[in-house]
Formats: sequence, structure tokens, C-alpha cells
Amino acid sequence: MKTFRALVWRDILIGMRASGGAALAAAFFALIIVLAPLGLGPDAGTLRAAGPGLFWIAALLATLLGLERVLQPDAEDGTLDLLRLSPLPLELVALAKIAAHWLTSGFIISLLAPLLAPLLSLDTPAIPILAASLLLGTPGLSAIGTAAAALGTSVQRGGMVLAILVLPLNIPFLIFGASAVSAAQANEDPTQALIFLTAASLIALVVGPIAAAAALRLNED
Amino acid sequence: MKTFRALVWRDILIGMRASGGAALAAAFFALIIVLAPLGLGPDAGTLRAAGPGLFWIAALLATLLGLERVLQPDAEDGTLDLLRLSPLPLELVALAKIAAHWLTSGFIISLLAPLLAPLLSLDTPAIPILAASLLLGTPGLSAIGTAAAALGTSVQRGGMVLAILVLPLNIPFLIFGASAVSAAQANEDPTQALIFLTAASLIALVVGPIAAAAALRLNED
Amino acid sequence: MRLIAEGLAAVRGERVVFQNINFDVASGQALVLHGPNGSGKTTLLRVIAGLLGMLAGRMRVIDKDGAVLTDEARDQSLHFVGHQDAIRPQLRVMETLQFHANLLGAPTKNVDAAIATWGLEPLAELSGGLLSAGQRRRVSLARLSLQRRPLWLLDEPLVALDTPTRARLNDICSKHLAQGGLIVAASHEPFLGDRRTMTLGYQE
Amino acid sequence: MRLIAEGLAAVRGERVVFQNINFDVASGQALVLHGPNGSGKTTLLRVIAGLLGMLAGRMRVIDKDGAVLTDEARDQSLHFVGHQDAIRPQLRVMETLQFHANLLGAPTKNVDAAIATWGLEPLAELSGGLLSAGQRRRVSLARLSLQRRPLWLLDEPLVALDTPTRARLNDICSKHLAQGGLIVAASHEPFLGDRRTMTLGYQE
Amino acid sequence: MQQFANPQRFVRIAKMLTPWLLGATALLLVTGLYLALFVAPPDYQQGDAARIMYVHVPAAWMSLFIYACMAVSSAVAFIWKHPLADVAAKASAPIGCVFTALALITGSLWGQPMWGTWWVWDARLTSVLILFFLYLGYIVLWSVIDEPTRAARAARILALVGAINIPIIKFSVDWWNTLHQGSSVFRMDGPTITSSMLAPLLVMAAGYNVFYVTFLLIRMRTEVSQRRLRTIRLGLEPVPA
Ligand code: HEM
Ligand SMILES: Nc1ncnc2c1ncn2[C@@H]1O[C@H](COP(=O)(O)OP(=O)(O)OP(=O)(O)O)[C@@H](O)[C@H]1O
Ligand SMILES: Nc1ncnc2c1ncn2[C@@H]1O[C@H](COP(=O)(O)OP(=O)(O)OP(=O)(O)O)[C@@H](O)[C@H]1O
Ligand SMILES: [Mg+2]
Ligand SMILES: [Mg+2]
Repeated sequence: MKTFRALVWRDILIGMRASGGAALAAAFFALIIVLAPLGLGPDAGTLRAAGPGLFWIAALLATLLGLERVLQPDAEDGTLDLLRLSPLPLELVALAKIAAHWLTSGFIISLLAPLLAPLLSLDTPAIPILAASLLLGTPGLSAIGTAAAALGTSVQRGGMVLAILVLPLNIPFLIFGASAVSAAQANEDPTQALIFLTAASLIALVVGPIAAAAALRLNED
Repeated sequence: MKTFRALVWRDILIGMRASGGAALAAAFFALIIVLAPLGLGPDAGTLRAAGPGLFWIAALLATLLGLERVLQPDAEDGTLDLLRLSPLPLELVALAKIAAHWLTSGFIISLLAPLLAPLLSLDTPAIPILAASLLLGTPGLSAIGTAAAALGTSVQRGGMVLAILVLPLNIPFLIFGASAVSAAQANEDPTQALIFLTAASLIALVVGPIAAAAALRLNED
Repeated sequence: MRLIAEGLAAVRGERVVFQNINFDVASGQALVLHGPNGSGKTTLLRVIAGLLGMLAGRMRVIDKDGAVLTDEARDQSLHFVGHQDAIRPQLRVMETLQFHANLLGAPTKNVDAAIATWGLEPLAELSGGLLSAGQRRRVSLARLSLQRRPLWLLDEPLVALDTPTRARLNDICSKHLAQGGLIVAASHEPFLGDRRTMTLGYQE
Repeated sequence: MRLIAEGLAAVRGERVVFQNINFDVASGQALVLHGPNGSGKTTLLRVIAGLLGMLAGRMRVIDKDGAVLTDEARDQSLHFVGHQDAIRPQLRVMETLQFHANLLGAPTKNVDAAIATWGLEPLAELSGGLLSAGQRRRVSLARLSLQRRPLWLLDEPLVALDTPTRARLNDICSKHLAQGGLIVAASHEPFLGDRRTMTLGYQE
Repeated sequence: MQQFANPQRFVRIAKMLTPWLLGATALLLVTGLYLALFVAPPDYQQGDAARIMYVHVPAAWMSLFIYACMAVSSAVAFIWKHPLADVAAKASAPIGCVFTALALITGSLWGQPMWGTWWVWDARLTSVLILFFLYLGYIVLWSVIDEPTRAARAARILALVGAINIPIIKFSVDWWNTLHQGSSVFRMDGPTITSSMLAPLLVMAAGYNVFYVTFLLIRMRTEVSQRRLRTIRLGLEPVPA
């Protein structure tokens, strides 16, 4: 447990001190939301309709951004060898990586989103649903992404391409997330979409670490 | 000249073989465009209105993505030292980096965009304008980005954050680019917007390499 | 404790790097691997650490009661110090060692002792990115002192170290052997008075 | 050609790493830098190469006609082989050396000669990421043979090399000196029979 | 089991079977198409457009079935390290990819007259699109890793993780209210479709299946001989299984 915490903390520390980390994901997210009206034109109706989708697309892209730094540097500088030799099971190592990635991306984004909501003319009742959907959904995105990053470490010439290959797995998150917020905007009940979103997240959080650990063991060659 | 070509070719080669490169930027771009209807809902009217902006936002983000790999690895593995000792002036080194980055991002994207246009229900007359605006504008984005990346190498703890700081400089490209395409969709004349776009690109292509070279010289400690 | 290898063979990519390697190292003994570049010294050390699969052969670590250790138990009774030093530029030396202690499952208080053993006091607050080549190596060797483990696997430990530190490494290793430890090391220079050496073939 | 340094001093970050360094190396001479880890050998080599600014002092490279070289001319009359090897995992050894030849402004046909000189033929088609430690070093030393340049700056050139390659490096350096070249090298081991050494102070 | 474990024997047997299988494929597909286009009655609601069904439905079944086969062989490769299991999974992927594309294309061709649109983002359609991406990803993964042993291990993981999608596709029509209709053949309580329509459907399905087996064997044979060539070329001793 102590090792687990130490691992999460180290990744957060590096993320904060190095190129970007939490700030990077948050800035990227904010940027997409700020740029949207510039690109789409300032019509409140269009923005309001596009809002839920834009927020979720932005979240997807922002979590994608940091994935290359989740495991690649560890593989390059030998830390991965030490992780594999450590008493902590690799599944928990993967979970720690997921946690650190989420805390520096999805979590920050969820806190940031309500502040940015007015920029896209989001209805007030939809704002807590936006935050909730991001909080519930982004852990799943981090889990899928980390599993992809783990596969990436074993691919000499693959890297982020893999993350993009796994992005199809993120589509359900986008659909459920955006439809929860849209439902709230239309005064409908977002519960069902949120339940599906949570289920997807939970599945990803169970399967992701197992797949990531299997991929890390793969380096045994 | 031969050195210049060799430098461009090497970066393209590494990009193609390593994590992503051309494929990455293209896939990222395509992904944003494919995800857009998922998030925004499939209404053709909304998509058509949002289309030009979405394409340009996607282009901005896709060029941003590869910037970390333009100079950071060279700084880390000592290639930058050799570049500084080489007879090629650092301004030309920077220009070569810009060219390689553009060829593996903006250029590919410009070719890809017309194929993706139907997904966002873009009008047929707007499609060549979309391609033209991307071809004219993205070199400027690469130039600004490379200058930012050069600054990044001299800042121990900066990296991509700088790219995001420089993104405000990219806003004019977004505005002129999107409005050229929108004008074409509205059967208006896109020439003026395209001229502004080209001007912005040219300025960036002149100032960018000079700024980047200055930033690289800064490492002299 | 004993480390016994029989008929080991390993491939890297498409090439058989070595074949039919046999050795038997017991408590208090050191084995120094020599051989030309690319002959598979690093590969062999990684195979022993379980970081790389072997193509053929058998490797056993036997504890003092004669029982064969499981893979997990083996992982926890060895230290691996390779070419790569697992030092991140963003972390201070102190933080790096604390993290390594955590990974080993060692109490964090051992960090101070390790810092003292390797003379890292003046560097403790420096970021990893600012260290000189030899300073990095010292930080990475300091892992050895974070937790007592019997089997040390050292890949070219002398590289980049200055003369006093080489002597210190030699002392620390000799003491480790005297206390019943085992060392397998790769080196291009004489190491540990070359107690027992094995030369890997020319395979290029 | 002559390399003359007078009263050199350099800072890294907040620290004065060395001060008041003087030397004078002429054609055919080698200077080997010794000194503990962190004493500034790497820093000094980078200052000589012009990659790092100096805090105080003066450094001149004088050609055989007695004229002081400009910074550009100096850059083009030296080879710098540092700790970092500028080898990208995605490029094959052959491609890496071709790229380095281009950077030096040397004709690409020299690559084959360099490969032969350093015994890299079996590795030419291997990706950089697959090389062993010593093989990487050899590729990076092969830069020396891509173009004839008088001043060689070598940072711990012996590291990771096997015994035959050490001998080869020694021969190549001796030949370079015999042809009127200059060498400034940092090393923790005896190098070039330690013709002339300078020991940097203890600064930790 | 042991006799198939030997790749040489596998190649021999596969070679022997290939002409027969090719013949059977041709026969079944021709019969199936004839029955579908000329014998089966037009649908009382949809008219002749419903004939797309005989191409679409079995293709959709195959897309699921082949992925399931890939997942199972990957699991076999994972657990028993059987040398042919990875080869089977690798050889299946492009065939499955083609069937998925066929299901998507015929589905959206059918969607235009039936739903008035080529495409909707409902659960069934979206999950099949994801399946298509997974096939592509699997193929790309094999191609980006040079060493077959390593690529095989990475691909296994992707195939197994992606298998989650299969039940989602299968049950999406029950879990969510979608435009796409529910199952009428593979049901607990037996098929609910008239036998005049069921017969051509089943003949087509059989034809697709034999097609799959045929090309699977051909592709596996090439793969096995390519690997042998590679081993010889690189001067490796045969790796003990
Ligand atoms: C691109 C669009 C479509 C896709 C991706 C798609 C996908 C699928 C899949 C995966 C199945 C197999 C389901 C199973 O085995 O349980 C299936 C079956 C079927 N589809 Fe589609 N479909 C599409 C469009 C359509 C349309 C437009 C129709 C007609 C209204 C249709 C009618 C059917 C029928 C009748 C079945 C057989 C169900 C059964 O009896 O088991 N599909 N489709
Ligand atoms: N994927 C691969 N394909 C072919 N050869 C490979 C591959 N990976 C590694 N090699 C080769 O395997 C050998 C590995 O050698 P290893 O790193 O074990 O050498 P070493 O004895 O430690 O050498 P050094 O003294 O230089 O450290 C090298 O010759 C390397 O070129
Ligand atoms: N920003 C900084 N702040 C403080 N100290 C620094 C900074 N950057 C470098 N240093 C210190 O400057 C010294 C640089 O030493 P240098 O790399 O030149 O040593 P060296 O003699 O080559 O050592 P080695 O034998 O280990 O290669 C080191 O002691 C290092 O810790
Ligand atoms: Mg080695
Ligand atoms: Mg040094």
C-alpha cells in the first residue's frame, strides 16, 4: 500500500515538475473549449447544442495527450525493470499509473469543466451533470489509455499509434457522457446514461490493469 | 543544401518509424472529425455550421501533438550539440525542423481533409477551399510550434506548456482559416480570408526560424 | 544461497546471443563476466534477474535450506543495477532514492544510510537532470545499500566512477561477499580482483 | 594548430565548477583530464567546444599560420564525442552515420570507411535501439573517422568498450596525433599512456 | 491434438483439404445466392429490398464468429502456448475484417430504404463499427512489431480485451432500444422466421463458414512456411515448443 502510494505520488510529482502534467491536460482542455466559439461562430444555439459533445471530445483528447508519458519514459530509463522486480503486483503498478494519470488529467478536467460551461452556453442544470459525467467517465479513459500505453512499451515502433487504435474503445464513453449532459439540458433524466457510463468505467478499471500488466510482462524478451 | 535535405529526411524517417509521426497526426485529425458527429449529434445542419471550425480546431490540435518530438529528443540524446556545431546555420536547422514537422502533420492533414469533408456535411464548393486554407495555413502553425519547442528545450521544466502559451499566436490562423471555408459555404468570396491566412503564415515562417535559432543558442549554459 | 545455471541460451530479436552457459555461484562468491561488446553480458544478467526469458536451459536460486526459490522470492532477493539508471531529471536525488526504497519495499529511513555510504550528501537536493555521469552512477549504485539482499547483479558498475568511488565500491562488494552475499557482475575492466571470471564468446 | 586556454572558469547552475584553468595543447599533443566525479571535466570539454559559455578567461584556437580561428571555423575543426551518443533507436547504424556525415558536411562515401575502421560491418543494418552499450559507443566514436578534423574532444571514450576496441581506439588516436592532431580527453582510466594529464579539483 | 501441433503435418493436411474446401465454398455460395435471389419469397413489408438480408445477416454472424475464434485461439495461445494458435488468430483477422466491412456496407445499404438513413449512432451499429476498428487495430499491431513471437504476445492481449465487445454487439439490441431488430434465429425458444426464408439464410451462412475455413487454412499455410523460411534465413535453430 505504501509502495502504491509512493508510485502514484512520484508520477504526480514528475508530472507537475515536467513538461506539463496536470497543467498540460487542463490547459489543453480549456483551450479546446475556448477555441470552439472562435471556430464555430458565436451563435449561442449552435454552441449550446454542440456543448456536451465538445466537452466530451475535449476530455477524450486531453486524456490522450499525457499517455505517452505514462510508461514510455519508465521503459526507457530502466524504471520499468525495477517495477517488474518490485513486490508490488504489476496489476497494482498499472492501477497506480492509472490513478496518477487520472489525478493529473480527468480529475482536474472535471473540476475545471463547470467553470468553462458558460463559454458554451450550457444550461445551469446541466453543469453538475457535466461534472458528474466527467468524474465518473474519465477514470475509464485513463484505464484504457494506460493499457494501450503498456502495449506501446513493447512495440519498438508503435507508441502512441496504439493509443489511437484503442480509442475506438473510448467511443462508448463519449456517447454516454455526451448524452447524459444533453439529456440534462433537455430536462430529461440523465440517470440511465450515467449508469451506463459508470458501468463502462468500472469494466475498464477492472480489465485495464489486467491487460496493462499482461502487456508489461510481455517485455520479457 | 544537402545537409538541409538530410536533416528533413531524417526527421521524417524517425517520425514514420517511431511512435506515430505522420500517421499519428493524421489519425488524430481524422479521429476528431469522426468523433464530432458522435458528440455533436448527427444533425446535418449543426454539423455543416460547425464543420469549418471543427476542421481548423482539429488541424491546430493535430499539429500541436507532434511538437514535443521536434526538438526535445535531440536535446536529450546530444544531437542538438552536433546540430549547433554543424556548419548549417541554426536558422536553417530550425527551418528544416519546421519542414519535417509540416510534412508529417499539416501537409498530410491537408490531403486528408477533403476525404473527411462529407462526414461533416461540408458543401462541395467549400472542399477545395478547405484544402487550400489548410495547405496555406498549416506551415505557419508548424513554424510557431517549432519556435515554441525550441524555447522548450532550454527550459528544464517547460516543455509543452510553452506550446500552449504560444497557442494564442495560432488563433489568427484559426479565425482566418475557418472563415475562408465558411465564406465558401455561404457562396461568398473566400479570397480575403485566404490572403490574410497566407500573410500570417509567411510572417510565421520568417520570424519562427529566427526565434527558434535564438532559443537554441540560449542553451549555451 | 546458491545460483545455478545449466545450459542457458538466450535470443535477442532474431539472434541466439549465447548458448549452453553453465555456472554455479555460492554464498560469498563473485562471478565476473568478461567478453567483447555484444557478447551477451547484459543479456545474461537480465536473464538471471528474470527480466528476459531464456530460450533453453534452467536457472535456479537455492536458499540456505536447499529449497528452490519461486520467481517472486528470487525477485525479492536480488538487486539489479544495469546500464540504465532509473533517474528522472525532475526528481531530486533524495526523492529518487526514497522512491527506489519504496519499490524495494525497504523502510525509508534506510535512505539516509545509503546516502552516507555513497557520499551523496552534497547532491541530495540536486535534481537528477543536473548530475554528472559518475554522480548518476553513484545514485544508482546506492540502491544496493537501501535494503540487504543476497544476490547482486551489476552491469559494468565501474563505468564513470572516479578512483575513490571505485575503491569504495570494491570495499562494499567485498564486505557483501564476506557477509555471505553473491555477486554476478559484467565488466570490461578488472573488478573485485577478478575472483572468478567467465568469458562470453564472440558472437557479432 | 594550438589550443590555448587562460584563466578559464565556468558555472553550472549556481555553482562555480572550476576556476583559473590554464593549458596549451599544440599539434601532436594530447591532454587527458582526470579528477573526481563532478569536478567539471565534461563541463570543460563543452566549454572548449563552445557549447557552454564561460564565466571568465579566454580560449583561443590558433591555426598553423598563427591566426586565431573564429567561432565558426573552430566548430568546423573539432570533433566532439560526449556521454550522449546521438543515436536514435529508430535509425539503423548506417543511417545514423550517414546523418552524422551530413551534419559534419562530409561526403557520404566516408561512411563506409568509418564503418570499416570501427568494425561496425555486422551492425550496419541494426536499429540503434538494439545495440549493446559498447556497440553504441563504437558508433558514436565512428564519427571521428567521418571527416578529418584536427581537434578531438573525447569525454570518457573508453567507457563500455571491450579490450580489442580500446586498443583500436588507442591506435587511432596515436595515429591522429602523429598526423598533427590534438586531443583533449576526460577519463577515469589511463588513456593514451597518459601523455599529459591535468587533474581538476575536488568540488563536490 | 499432438498430431496437429506439428506444423509440418498441419501443412500437409491443409494442402490436401484445400481443393475440396474451395469446391464446397463455391457450391454453397452459388446455391445460397440462387435460393436467396430467385426462390425465397419477397418480404410482405419490405419487398425485394429484404433480399439484402441473405448477404447481410450471415456476414454479421461471421464478423462475430471470427472474432470469437480469434479470441479463443488467443486464449489457447496464452495458456497452452500452442504454436499454431497465434497463427490461426493472425490468419483470421483479415477475413473477419472483410466480413465486418461487408456487414457494415450491406447494413447501411439496407438502412437507406428501411430507416431512411445510411447510418445512425445506435448501440448495435456503433458496436459493430468498434469491432471493425478492433480488427484493423489487430492487423496493424502485427505489422508494427518485427519479431513474430513478440507481436504474437501483444496481439493476444488486444484480441482478448476486444472480446468484451462481442457480447455487447450480441445483446445491444436487448439492452438498449435500438432501431436495429432483435435476434430471430439464435434464440432460446427456437427461430421465429419462416422456413422459406430460413433455408437460404442457412445455406449462405454455411457457405460463408466454409469460405472462412478454406481461406483460414490457406493463410495459415503461407504463414507457417514464411516463418520457416525466416528461421532458416536467420540461421536460428528451431525454437523448442
Ligand atoms: C450498418 C448497419 C448495420 C449493422 C452494423 C448491422 C449489424 C448486424 C449484426 C452484428 C447482426 C448479427 C446479430 C446477431 O447475431 O445477434 C445483424 C443481424 C441482423 N440485421 Fe443488421 N445491421 C445493420 C443494419 C441493418 C438493417 C438496416 C436491417 C434491416 C432493417 C438489419 C436487419 C438485420 C436482421 C434481420 C438481422 C438478423 C437478426 C437475427 O435474426 O438474428 N440490419 N445486423
Ligand atoms: N532485436 C535484436 N535483433 C538482433 N540483434 C539484437 C537484438 N537485440 C539485441 N541484439 C544484439 O544482441 C546483443 C546483446 O548484447 P548485450 O547487450 O547483452 O551485450 P553486452 O555483452 O552487454 O555488450 P556490451 O559490452 O557492449 O555492454 C548485441 O550484439 C545486440 O546487437
Ligand atoms: N544547475 C546546476 N546547479 C548546481 N550544480 C550543477 C548544475 N548543473 C551541474 N551541476 C554540477 O556541476 C558539476 C558538473 O560536473 P561535470 O559533469 O562537468 O563533471 P565531470 O567531471 O564530467 O564528472 P564525471 O566524472 O562524473 O563525468 C556536477 O557536480 C554537477 O552536480
Ligand atoms: Mg552490456
Ligand atoms: Mg563527465
